[in-house]
Amino acid sequence: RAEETITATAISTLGNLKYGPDFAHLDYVNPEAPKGGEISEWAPGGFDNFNPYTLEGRAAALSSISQESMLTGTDDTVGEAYCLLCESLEYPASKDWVIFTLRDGITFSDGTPLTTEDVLFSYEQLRDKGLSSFRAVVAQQIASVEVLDPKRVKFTFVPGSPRRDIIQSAGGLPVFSKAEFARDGIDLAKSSQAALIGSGPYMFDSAKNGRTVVWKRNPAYWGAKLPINVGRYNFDKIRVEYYGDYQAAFEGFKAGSYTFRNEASSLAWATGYDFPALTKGQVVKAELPNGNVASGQAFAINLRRERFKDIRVREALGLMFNFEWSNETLFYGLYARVNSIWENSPLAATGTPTPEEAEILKPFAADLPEGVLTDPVAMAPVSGKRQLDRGNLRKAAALLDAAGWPVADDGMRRNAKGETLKVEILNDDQSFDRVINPYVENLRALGVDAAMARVDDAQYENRRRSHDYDMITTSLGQNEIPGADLQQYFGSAGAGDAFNAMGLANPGIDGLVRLVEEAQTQDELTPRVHALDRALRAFHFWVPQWFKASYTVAYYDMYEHPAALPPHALGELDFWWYNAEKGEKLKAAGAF
Amino acid sequence: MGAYILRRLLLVIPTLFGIMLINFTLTQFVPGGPIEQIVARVQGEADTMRNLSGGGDAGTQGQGGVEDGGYQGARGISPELLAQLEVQMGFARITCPEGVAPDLKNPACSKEKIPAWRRFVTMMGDYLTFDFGKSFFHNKTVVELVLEKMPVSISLGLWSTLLAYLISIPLGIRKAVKDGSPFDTWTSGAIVVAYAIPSFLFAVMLMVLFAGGSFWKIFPLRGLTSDNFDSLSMAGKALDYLWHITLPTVAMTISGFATMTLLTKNSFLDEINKQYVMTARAKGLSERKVLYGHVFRNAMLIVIAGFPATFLGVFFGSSIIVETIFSLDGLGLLGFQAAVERNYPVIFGTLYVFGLISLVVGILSDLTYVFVDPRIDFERRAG
Amino acid sequence: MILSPLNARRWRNFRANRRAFWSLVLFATLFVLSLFAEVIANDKPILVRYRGEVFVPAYRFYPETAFGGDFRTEAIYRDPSVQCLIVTGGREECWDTPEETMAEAKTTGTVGGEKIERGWMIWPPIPYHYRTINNVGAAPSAPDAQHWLGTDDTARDVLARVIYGFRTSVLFALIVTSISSVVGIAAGAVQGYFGGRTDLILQRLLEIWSSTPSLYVIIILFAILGRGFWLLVFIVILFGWPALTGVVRAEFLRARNFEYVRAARALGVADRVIMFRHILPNAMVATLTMLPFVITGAISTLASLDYLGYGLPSSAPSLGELALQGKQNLQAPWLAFTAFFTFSIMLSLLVFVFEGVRDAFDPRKVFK
Amino acid sequence: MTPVLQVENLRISFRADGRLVPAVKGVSFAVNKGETVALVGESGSGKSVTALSTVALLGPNAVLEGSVRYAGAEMIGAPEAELRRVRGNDISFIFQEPMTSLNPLHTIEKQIGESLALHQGLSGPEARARILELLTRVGIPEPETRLADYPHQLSGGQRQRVMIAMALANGPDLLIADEPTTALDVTIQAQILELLAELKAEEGMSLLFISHDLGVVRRIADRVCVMSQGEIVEQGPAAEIFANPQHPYTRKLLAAEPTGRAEPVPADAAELLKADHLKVWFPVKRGLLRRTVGHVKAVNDATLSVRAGETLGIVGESGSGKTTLALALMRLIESEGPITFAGQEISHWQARALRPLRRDMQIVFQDPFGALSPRMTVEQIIAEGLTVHGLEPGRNRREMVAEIMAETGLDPAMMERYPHEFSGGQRQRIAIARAMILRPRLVVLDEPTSALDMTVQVQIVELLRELQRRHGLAYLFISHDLRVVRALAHKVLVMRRGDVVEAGPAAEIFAAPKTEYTRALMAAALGDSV
Ligand SMILES: Nc1ncnc2c1ncn2[C@@H]1O[C@H](COP(=O)(O)OP(=O)(O)OP(=O)(O)O)[C@@H](O)[C@H]1O
Ligand SMILES: Nc1ncnc2c1ncn2[C@@H]1O[C@H](COP(=O)(O)OP(=O)(O)OP(=O)(O)O)[C@@H](O)[C@H]1O
Ligand SMILES: [Mg+2]
Ligand SMILES: [Mg+2]
Repeated sequence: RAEETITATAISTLGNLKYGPDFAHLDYVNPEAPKGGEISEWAPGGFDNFNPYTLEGRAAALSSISQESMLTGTDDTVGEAYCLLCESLEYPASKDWVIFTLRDGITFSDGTPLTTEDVLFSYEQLRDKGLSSFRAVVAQQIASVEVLDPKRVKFTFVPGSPRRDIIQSAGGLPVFSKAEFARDGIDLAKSSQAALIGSGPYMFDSAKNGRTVVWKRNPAYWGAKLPINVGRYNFDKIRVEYYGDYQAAFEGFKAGSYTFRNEASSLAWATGYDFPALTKGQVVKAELPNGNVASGQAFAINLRRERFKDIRVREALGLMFNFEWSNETLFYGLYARVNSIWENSPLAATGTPTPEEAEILKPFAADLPEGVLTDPVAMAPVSGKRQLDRGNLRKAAALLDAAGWPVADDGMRRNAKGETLKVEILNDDQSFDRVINPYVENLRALGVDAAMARVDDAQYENRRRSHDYDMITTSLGQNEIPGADLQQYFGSAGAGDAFNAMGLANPGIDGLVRLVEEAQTQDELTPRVHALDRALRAFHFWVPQWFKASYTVAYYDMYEHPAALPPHALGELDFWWYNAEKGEKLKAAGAF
Repeated sequence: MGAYILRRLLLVIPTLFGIMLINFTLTQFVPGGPIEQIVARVQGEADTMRNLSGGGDAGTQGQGGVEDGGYQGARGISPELLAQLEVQMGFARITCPEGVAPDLKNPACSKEKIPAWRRFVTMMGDYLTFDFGKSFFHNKTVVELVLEKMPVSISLGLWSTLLAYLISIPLGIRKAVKDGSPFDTWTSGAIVVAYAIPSFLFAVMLMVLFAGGSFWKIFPLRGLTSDNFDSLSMAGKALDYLWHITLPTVAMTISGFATMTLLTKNSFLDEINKQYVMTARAKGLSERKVLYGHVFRNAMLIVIAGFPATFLGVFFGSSIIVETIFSLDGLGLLGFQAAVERNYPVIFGTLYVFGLISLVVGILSDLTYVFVDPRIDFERRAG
Repeated sequence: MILSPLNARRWRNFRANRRAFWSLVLFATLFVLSLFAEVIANDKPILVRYRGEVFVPAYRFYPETAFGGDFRTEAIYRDPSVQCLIVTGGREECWDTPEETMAEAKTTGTVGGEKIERGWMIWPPIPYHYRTINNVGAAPSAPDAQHWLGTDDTARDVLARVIYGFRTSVLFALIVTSISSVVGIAAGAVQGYFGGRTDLILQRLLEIWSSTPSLYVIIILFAILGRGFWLLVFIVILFGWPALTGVVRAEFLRARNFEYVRAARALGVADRVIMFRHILPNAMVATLTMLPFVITGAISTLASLDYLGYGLPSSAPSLGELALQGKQNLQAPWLAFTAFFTFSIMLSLLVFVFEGVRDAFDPRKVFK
Repeated sequence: MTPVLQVENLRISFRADGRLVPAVKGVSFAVNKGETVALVGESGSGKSVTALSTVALLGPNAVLEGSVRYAGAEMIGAPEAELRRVRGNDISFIFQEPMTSLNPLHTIEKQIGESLALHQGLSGPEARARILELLTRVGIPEPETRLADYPHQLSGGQRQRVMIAMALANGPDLLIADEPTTALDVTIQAQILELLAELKAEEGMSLLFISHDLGVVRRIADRVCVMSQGEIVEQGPAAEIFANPQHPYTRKLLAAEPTGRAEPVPADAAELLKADHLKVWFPVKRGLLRRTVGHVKAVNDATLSVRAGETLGIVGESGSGKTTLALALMRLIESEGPITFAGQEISHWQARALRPLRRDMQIVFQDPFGALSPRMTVEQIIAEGLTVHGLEPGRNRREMVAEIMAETGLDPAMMERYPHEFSGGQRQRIAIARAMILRPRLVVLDEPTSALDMTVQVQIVELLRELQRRHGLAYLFISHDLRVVRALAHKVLVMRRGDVVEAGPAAEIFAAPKTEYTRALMAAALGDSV
């Protein structure tokens, strides 16, 4: 039965495409950006491997920069994929298969042509030898790949597998050079001492002592003129310097050993940036907007424990975490509070439910906490400037009293059986101590028998996987096009999984998740996600933490970027460029 | 003596066996194993060195630095993979019916855990033939890994030990001679203060002051050699090497010589008034000759005989902290990382090799006792 | 206490070394003071007078309700509301407007026109406990009038932490060192003195023991028993005692050949006595020299365990944790400096004390 | 002509416990070129200290006043470099206690060679030849085999001879010899004295000679200074002093001589100690692996027995195995052959089992300095045996210690001192006191009187005799001083190169020695007075 097939140069999950077939360049790039110069960044530790597709060793930074795939995304869209290696793609409405047609003249960096044989070979490699997680995905989705002719390759999908972004998945697989693998005897499952070649804009340049790796622009890059690549990949070289120690890395930056730094530490950002190069104006310090969904970092409360089954207990615990104080005292005011699973995006629910949301919620209301249909969405509590907020303390005390945890004569809260309300916060990260300790103090003031347990990584992992904790820090944030992950994170099916840290298993949530997964357009999706967000937050299973809505970067004043950055990436390696004039001036001034 | 040495050499075998057995047994009880590590890695969460290298921030997960956006696997890990990992790491094996190739996908095959004692026996068997296997997390044999980290450890160990001895012994002797003088007092103060500086703090201070971008940039920040090392002349190479090794060595030595200096001083004080020293003086020997020629050997039994052990200590233990701060890849870091990652082949392999070496060094060290003081023997002495 | 003439002579000799003597006095004073840390640095008053009754919060638990508050949990004395309650004798106004009410009570002696039964509190000189989280703006905050040594990265008072940390560290070190050096010296002495099979076997055991990865043992025990002070003491003793064994063994191997040992044997002196009365005093050089370092070494072990994340809980006051913070907060030098000064003062004092002890036991030492 | 050494009003005191204790209270004397001056006197009177002060060898706790001039140059307060030039080259020393004066970790060759290299620049074969020559001259047999030995492998007399060889190596202008022959048998002693005389004659060497052996002094000294309690009480030409002593102390000294003979042992006295064919061989180890290449047959075949109340004198040339025999009998070194003590065969007893026996068998070591724990006070040292064996629990330890100290001629006030704060003779008496306080049944005395002046010797001999009479003590008395042996011993055992060459009742052996060796020995020792 001949099915109607669709032929296109791009595909989108929710049906909308920002760029038509004839766009000249991406909106956010500077098409006139000059080529040249070098940008350098740092990475922690060291590397001893150039194959990022294996668990062995530590792969050098950007080891996969050379590989391209059929489709590619852009930094100003979500769920949209545009042809890169492919000239066009062809698929039936059912998305049971897809045929990619390769562009002409694609070559690997060694000059050999890239053919469909390579595509097939890459698929086979990933299927048989790739990282387990990759393998799992590939096996669950792709039934077979066949080379139809030197230009066309067909991916057939496993019947019944979710179809929403299956083509993007298949089109996102990297393409290796079959010839190279055969020639150099490369095994994808093993670490490699040489970088894998690819067809991409950058190729391996040099590596030294396990401390420095340099990638250079391929001057003969086949795709330099493609509209999607216009104004991108402007640096001649990308250098990554490795440091064993954070402080050493920072010193390296101050001394000009590398030139671009994405500061991760709020402490350093607030207090460390007063070094000579900066005060002399050689270094630019900037906060650039970050439009990504927040990671949804939070303490998850383990609902598998009997004493946390009462929502009042959970709410009381949440009241005692003083974000305002933490932000001012510990983070120099750099962070914002996470309130929603989809914080920092339009998908976050606000205020009282809209009628549409209420409609979506209604069938599940019986399984959800009271008031989701009517009350404003649950927000993280706000505290005063004092570390221990008396108002919140009073509220929390009332909640616990009501939940059957009155204060005994020793000042600790005990239930009818005389057990104390034990809360152990599991932590493996020394830098989190300063956040958790004050929280523990507050909980103790409430009469809760709180403590922090710091364990080493392996043990942490062990306990996390066996759900042996009361509270744990986890990231619950979701994509802008939420998909299968939701099951893992919030579904009852995922309750045994490590990602569902709180062990949520609620038929109402399951239903909502299914609805979200089934959404076909943005208009469908948004209210459903809002409803889900509302429902989830009503459970108070988390004590949300914080996020940073901007990139805090510092760089030597010779790089430039388009005035408006795309929402989803900083893109310093992608579409920033080098201002040779400024660079020369810095060099003359002896900045590095 | 020959018999004693022979006996000691023979005893190396059961000792080594004991060491391995204890360690192996212990690891059976350590929570979390290499599989958990792999799982954590797959989920992009394991960063064993995070706490050590510092600078992580509660605000954001990860350390910053360049972001590798190119490749992300889906989250989650399949039971099939777990099984496969277990087989790969030697915790389990696949049993299949006759004539079927071992393959987990084949439903006829099943996975069977290998009991701990059996694993231990296999391991010891391999070790007897000096086959130490491969690291779980590297495509390298344990031997290769160790050899790779050797230069750093030897450099740090050698120089800092040497420096410590070269400074402390003469200083200690001088202090003994001038016991109670102002010189004695202020040097005591100085070495004690030097000792009191926590080494990690000192290393960072050195780095910020002498290698960083805010003060004096005199020394390099990282590594053992420059990038252009290979193109340097012989002298250039030596200089370059010394230039790199200076700060780490200083950082490691600073706290090292307090004990040694005071030990030297006190040992000398104990000997310096003995009768034979008077004899030596009566011969008209110079003070130097008296101190170094006569007193030294009598006083320094402990210091001299301790040398091999001290050296080994610095050499194997190195300083994880100094190594991280100066981005040096040494055995200290390897060992710590292996321990934290539960990388058993590396743990046991290094343990075996180092155990062997240190047992032999132990014998040598005992022989130096006899060499230093011929009256010493190790025979049983009925009370 | 009556000293034997010899010990009296040693004591005199020790006193004659003024540096050692004053170091001992200073160290003892600091240590004894730190034993009373609860009344030196605490976020609970030493004495409270409320409605005519006297309370000792530093050492006893009182719920807030005892002072007319509404929580049955322990009163938070730093809280303005609680302070107000105490000062005003439990007036309800304190719940909502503590500052104003207290100001009124203090100036006029009345609240809302009514006379109050005025209470008071006596605070320790440092009104912070080591766990007290303060409100200081950005942490770590620099030294100022409230926090003499500033606050650490969790906004806790550094001085309070140093006082408690000193106590913990010194207690830890003293316990660990006294036990592990006694065991270590005894083992080394037995090995060196008897030699032969005893030596061979003990030494092998020692070799096996000392290559046991303490990190794993720590992890295992922590996982089973939970993190704690006594567990760490136990573990550090467990792995610390061989430190002195080697040198003591060497000294004994040598000294057992000396003529005076033979003389003692001829006298019929028991082995134990020969070892500890005749040889040990002459083999003590290394031990006495190393002891202060073993003591501070124990503290450093604690510190580096903290550094690696296997030490005391991070809320516990420890000098190691402070040093670590110093490293991570180079912009807040008071942390590093405090850690460094505490360490070096403690070590210097100990080194000087033990130098004095060595001298006092040295028969040939001349005292002017 | 200026004297080689001129000592004027020399005062020496020791700082102890903040006080100054005077040891030498203003002595003056001179040694002229080629002259031999003997310093004699009471043990503890300051002879050694005076000698040591000449080239500033006293420890830091000594305070010196007065003047010591060597060849006209002031030595007190002289710069170290100047002293160093003089030491060893111009002024050589033979220390009183050879047992502890050699570096324990250097071989004989190295110790002697060092002086040669330092002052004569000799090294290699030349030096070795010279060393061998020196060792031969001081009477060490087969010196080649001894070069690689360490001091602890030598007998007391051998060590003393090494000291002498060292001192003579550079042909000094002035030799200060502090009791240089105490551990030597008479034959060797004669040989050494001969050697000194030769050197004096050939090279005009001056000699400051400290000795208790007045016979020797009379033979070699030109002039004599008599010291008592830190002062020179009398000095003058030797002949004059000996002929016509002025000072009462001198008279007392000259008159003192151990006299009398041992009282006969009761016939029914039980046998206390017996040894049959006792043998002690020391392995000789060489090379890196310290392989055994041969044996020193220190005691080859010794058979002896002692009854309660009896004294067995053991004599023989230096290095003949006397000390070794004594140690073996006391079960302090391994030996072969049965040893019976008080009827029990103890040669295979464990140390633990022997311990209770120890209170009954005591030993006074040849090297008293080495045998005293350096960090114990004399009180502790002497009282230790009492504590160990739980003796006399009722009595005050300090009193008992004071008593025995007084009996051995020591001032009980010195009880709190450490061993190094005594003179050689005092230490020897401490060792005797330590043994005697236990009132044992058998005491081995290894050269117990070598460092004692005649008056004290007499006192000690009397003490021993008294104890024997009262408590029936048995003694094994090792000495080179045949006069003392004759005064004390019932039986005598003559040793030579590890073998017992002759044994029998003292009177018989002294009267009619059977072997040639014994005869020679007797002649040399008692020559004039027999
Ligand atoms: N280091 C010292 N400290 C204190 N007193 C000492 C010290 N050395 C010696 N004396 C004392 O000085 C006095 C003289 O000692 P010296 O060694 O000169 O005696 P001597 O005449 O050589 O005796 P002997 O014949 O016993 O060797 C003795 O009373 C002794 O106790
Ligand atoms: N530990 C030893 N190792 C090797 N040889 C030794 C050892 N002790 C003693 N000797 C040797 O044994 C021989 C006998 O020594 P011993 O000390 O018994 O002599 P002695 O008769 O006491 O002599 P002296 O009268 O000189 O004290 C000597 O040649 C000596 O060198
Ligand atoms: Mg003398
Ligand atoms: Mg002898």
